[in-house]
Amino acid sequence: MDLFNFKKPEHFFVTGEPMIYMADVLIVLTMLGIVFVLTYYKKWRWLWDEWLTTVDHKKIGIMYLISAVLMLFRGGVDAVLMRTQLALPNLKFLNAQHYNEIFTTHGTIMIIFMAMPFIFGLMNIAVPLQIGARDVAFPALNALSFWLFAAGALLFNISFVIGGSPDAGWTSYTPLAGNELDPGPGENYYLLGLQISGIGTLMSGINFLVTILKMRAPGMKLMKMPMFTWSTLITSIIIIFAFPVLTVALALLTMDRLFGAHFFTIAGDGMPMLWANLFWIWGHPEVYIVILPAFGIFSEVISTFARKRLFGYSAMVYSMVAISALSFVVWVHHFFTMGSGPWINSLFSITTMLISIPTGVKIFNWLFTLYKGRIRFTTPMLWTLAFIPTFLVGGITGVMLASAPADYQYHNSYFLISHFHYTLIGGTVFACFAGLIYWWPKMFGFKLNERLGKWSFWIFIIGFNLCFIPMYLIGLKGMPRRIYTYPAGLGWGTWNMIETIGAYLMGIGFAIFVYCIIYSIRHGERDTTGDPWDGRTLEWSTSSPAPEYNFARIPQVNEIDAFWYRKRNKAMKVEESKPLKPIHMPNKTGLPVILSIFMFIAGFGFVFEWHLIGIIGLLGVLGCLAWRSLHEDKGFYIPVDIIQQTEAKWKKVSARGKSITS
Amino acid sequence: MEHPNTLKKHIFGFLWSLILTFAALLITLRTNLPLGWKVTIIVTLAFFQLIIQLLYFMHLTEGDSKWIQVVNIVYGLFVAIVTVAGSIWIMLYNTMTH
Amino acid sequence: MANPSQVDTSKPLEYQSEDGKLKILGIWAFLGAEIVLFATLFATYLSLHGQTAGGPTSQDLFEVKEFMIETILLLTSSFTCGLAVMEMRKGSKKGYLCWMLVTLLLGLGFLVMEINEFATYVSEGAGLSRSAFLSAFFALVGTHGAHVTLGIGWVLLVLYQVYKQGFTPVTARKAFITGLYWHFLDVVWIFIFTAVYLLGMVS
Amino acid sequence: MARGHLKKVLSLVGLIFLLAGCSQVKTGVLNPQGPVAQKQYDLIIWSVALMSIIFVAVVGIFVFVLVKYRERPDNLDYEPPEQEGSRWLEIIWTVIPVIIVIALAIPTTKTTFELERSPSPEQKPMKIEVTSVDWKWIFRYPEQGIETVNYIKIPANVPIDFELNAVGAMNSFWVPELGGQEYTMPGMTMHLWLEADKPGTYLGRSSNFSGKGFTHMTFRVISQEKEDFNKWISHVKKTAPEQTESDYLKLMKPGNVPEMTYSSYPAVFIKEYEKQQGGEKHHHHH
Repeated sequence: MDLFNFKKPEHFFVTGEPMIYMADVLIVLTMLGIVFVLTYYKKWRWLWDEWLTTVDHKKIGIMYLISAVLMLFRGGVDAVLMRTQLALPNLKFLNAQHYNEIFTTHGTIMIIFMAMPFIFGLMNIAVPLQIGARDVAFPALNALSFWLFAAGALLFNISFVIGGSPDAGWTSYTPLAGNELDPGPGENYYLLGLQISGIGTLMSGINFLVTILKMRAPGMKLMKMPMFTWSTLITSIIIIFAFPVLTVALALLTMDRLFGAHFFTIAGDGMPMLWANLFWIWGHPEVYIVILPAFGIFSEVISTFARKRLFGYSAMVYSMVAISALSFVVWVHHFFTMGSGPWINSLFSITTMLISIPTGVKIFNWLFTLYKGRIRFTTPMLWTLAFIPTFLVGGITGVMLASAPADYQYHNSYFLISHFHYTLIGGTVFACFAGLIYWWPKMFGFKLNERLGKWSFWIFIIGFNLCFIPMYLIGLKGMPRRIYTYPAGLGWGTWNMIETIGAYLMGIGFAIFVYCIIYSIRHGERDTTGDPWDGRTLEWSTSSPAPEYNFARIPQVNEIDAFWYRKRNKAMKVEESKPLKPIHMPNKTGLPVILSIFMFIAGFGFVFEWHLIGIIGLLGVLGCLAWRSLHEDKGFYIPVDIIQQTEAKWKKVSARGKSITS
Repeated sequence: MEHPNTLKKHIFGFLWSLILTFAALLITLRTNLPLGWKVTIIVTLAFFQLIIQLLYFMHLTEGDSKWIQVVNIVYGLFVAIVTVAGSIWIMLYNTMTH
Repeated sequence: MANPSQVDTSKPLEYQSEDGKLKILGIWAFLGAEIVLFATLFATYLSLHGQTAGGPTSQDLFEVKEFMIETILLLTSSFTCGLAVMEMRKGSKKGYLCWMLVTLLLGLGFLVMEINEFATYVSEGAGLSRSAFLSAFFALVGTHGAHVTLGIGWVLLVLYQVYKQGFTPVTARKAFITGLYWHFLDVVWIFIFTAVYLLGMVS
Repeated sequence: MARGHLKKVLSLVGLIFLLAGCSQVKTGVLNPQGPVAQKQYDLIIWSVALMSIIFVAVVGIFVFVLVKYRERPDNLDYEPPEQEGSRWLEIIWTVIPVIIVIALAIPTTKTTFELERSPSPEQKPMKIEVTSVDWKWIFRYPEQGIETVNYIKIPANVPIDFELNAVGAMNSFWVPELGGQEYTMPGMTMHLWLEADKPGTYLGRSSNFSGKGFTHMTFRVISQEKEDFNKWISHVKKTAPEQTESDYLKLMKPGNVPEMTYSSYPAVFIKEYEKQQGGEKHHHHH
């Protein structure tokens, strides 16, 4: 290890492709634009005070969501580029190297930098409000989680223009991802970007675990929690016990690449398969980390728009607990064909199939929540309803894949690709749309336009099925994943064309959704009541957007769907007669941003093997931690008169709103 | 429950940890047991030490959240054992069965 | 963040404030994650133990006397750390500071021995990049050593605060949490002692 | 007997689902040309059949509730009942999936073990050594002493024991019409049994991403009658060039190459070289 090595890599700035130059120009213009707008409107102070240093879970949630939508755009562009290249046999739109980079960044970004922050955004928005808390257990740590995620995402994304993108697939299998076969900064970006954001994820897991276990409103026993809160709790547990495996796996491969260790190399007797093993010990639970919160969101939406409490609440909870335990004992099904013997393959086949049982229980409970309901087809409900048959297809093909001997035929083919897109898009992405639209009024105080939302929904759904149903077929026809082109005459051409059309439709659906947001900012229906959907859980009992302190008085809970029962029993007045008290809140802090900047510097240094810079970054991180240890945040109090003013303002508008509508 | 950590308990815990450590050492180096037995015994002794530390030094069963703490550690150990045993099985013994 | 005005004086100082309870539970969850982190390193080490690439094996390298002294140092430090927390609960600042200093000295002794051990191996040509076995050895034992190093720094910060401010719900909570962390490192070492050193002597 | 009957009926249902709306699907996995692929095909169809039960049930209930319980202008004053759940229903939709999982797990386990053995144990097997190199396939016939690159000829109705190795990245050896795939890994020898029922040409390829040239890492598998195969062997022996050490080293360089044929190969040299590339081989206890 040479501390003073500042060797410039062969290509510091990525060159050669017109698309990359275009991206370069766009990035520079966008950055200049942002700087100009902030300076011209004198908004730097506002940015720092209101956003960069905030510890408010609602604002952190919004920042997660903005990042996630941006990353959805980036990952989606990757997908559309891939589909364009595969539309016809023998196309030369992308070359092999470029295609390899694009599918690698597509997968990594969608899982780590899109699905995860989207889910975390919604958790941040909804969970403290659902349990009647003022904030999360550790607000500053929550901000740090976000900023570490942002630093990791930024680091990963700049690989596109500086140094070159990773190109060994999002699974980054060794020995391909080792130094020998894949030198240069690309894979380092993958390792360090994931590492930095992964640390943030782990801290979020701990934060939400403690928040949900210790900060619920009085009377809210565990079995009275809203289902989204339950799913967040279970997800947090999986995060806490799965993410350290990723941390270690990434660190070991980093040591292989940067410091000449031999964990996964052929030289020095390392074992390439060990990477696959460790990666999937984390990777399979990771799938449930992004799908369980989705289940939670669907549960909330279904029960709200069917006007019925969730059917089989306790079975829903137990099935999630079962899934969380099973998720740790199925990982080998990702590499049945890697020489594991028949005993191992049989055992992991069976454990994998077992997961379908609690999942099936959940599906039937949702169906019976709808049964005898009064179903309103709002946009969030449409996404949720679409989820049921879509996820069903993903689920049953999952059981088919679980059968090891059959998997020898599906593995690495488009059949597999279609399967996990049916679960991850049909589960997680649909839930992200459903949850975003559902909680949108709670975040911003107005609803998204329903008509545009429905257009975007239908176009996306049609596109999705056009894109992925044929993939099952061409998988069975022998088309493997990750090939950048294919010859004519194999019977793949027509189907690929249909898939590409589907992908473009999904892109159009997304574009309409973005337009829907822009349109609704001006024309969206204002939510004056705080309860635009006739909701059931506590987040709808406070104003939209919720005040800084969430609840003027911490609510008392007696039932599942606490707010619904309070509305039925007209218990609002009782609640409001209690006296107000000053509310204790945490202070803003710039430390999370600063620490994350140091982390970014460290990551960037190690990506280029400029170890001195890496170490300086790490020392900065340690310094920040020590500073924090010596400066305990004592918080501050919001006085009663301020609370009264805030509440009175909302009540007045709300009353006016009610008199207009009724 | 609130103040279980008397001096006596600490000394008790310390002595046990020393005894278990030396027992493991002697069993490993000074007996002729088959390797499988040695491994089983000393790993068991290590788990005993773990329990002693958790109960006598770390006050695992103390505070409002004692059940959460216990479940947390048990779940952690479950994942740890699955990870270690599963990896060894998959990496070293996977095709030895036939 | 919890309201500091809710205080329950029937509990030990570190549990009295809501905030203290939250943070102690948070650290337990963190230790749960650490269990899995070390388990992954153990899984790696045990998978790669035989992969020596013709280089030195564990039997060639390990010295019983050395690792026994390291073990005793760390076990004793865990004991004295426990005594320190006991003194804290009695409200004795001096008792806490004294026992914690002893703990730190023992920890430092352990660290010096470990660094010495590593340096010896490296000088014998048995460094990180010699073989998969050695990579895994340094990763596992080194990660533990790094934890001890960080632990020493962390404890020093807390000692300073206790020395300056005495015991408040905040400093008591910090002292308790660093104590938990220190005991945890001892637990991890017991497994390193068993799975790395003892097993390394016989297989 | 009864179960066999049920299996047939369900298979039919499954097939209809799979084939609905597409006419020329019979290639690849759905066109099994040997006993291994046939076993996997049967298992696939059986699983599709089982899964269609679930699919029909869920979609049926789903459409029914959506139509029946949608909000209409005439039911706006309908207030849904508060149901906690139903013990009996819960038991039903736990037990039926358990039965389905058992019905799939048993043939899965059976087939998993069967695929480890020769598909035609009464036949004398033939051995072919497969090495994936960035980005080509090298096939050696140890019994015949010849080597081919990017294609193989095999005798029909003879079980082939493929011994899989890799130099460089991991790949996966897959001939869909003859059977499922297995990874080729450096430093870890693995085995795959395949057999062709009749003469024919099938497309094989790497299905595990291995870098720039991965897409073109395909090979042909030509199955012939035994006499034709033997004729081919003696023809190769007579006419094809011998492989020299430098020919071999040239093959080791990354890149795609056309099909090639050699009448011999430098076995000792190769063994040394691959050992050096692959490190100490671990666990191959077949």
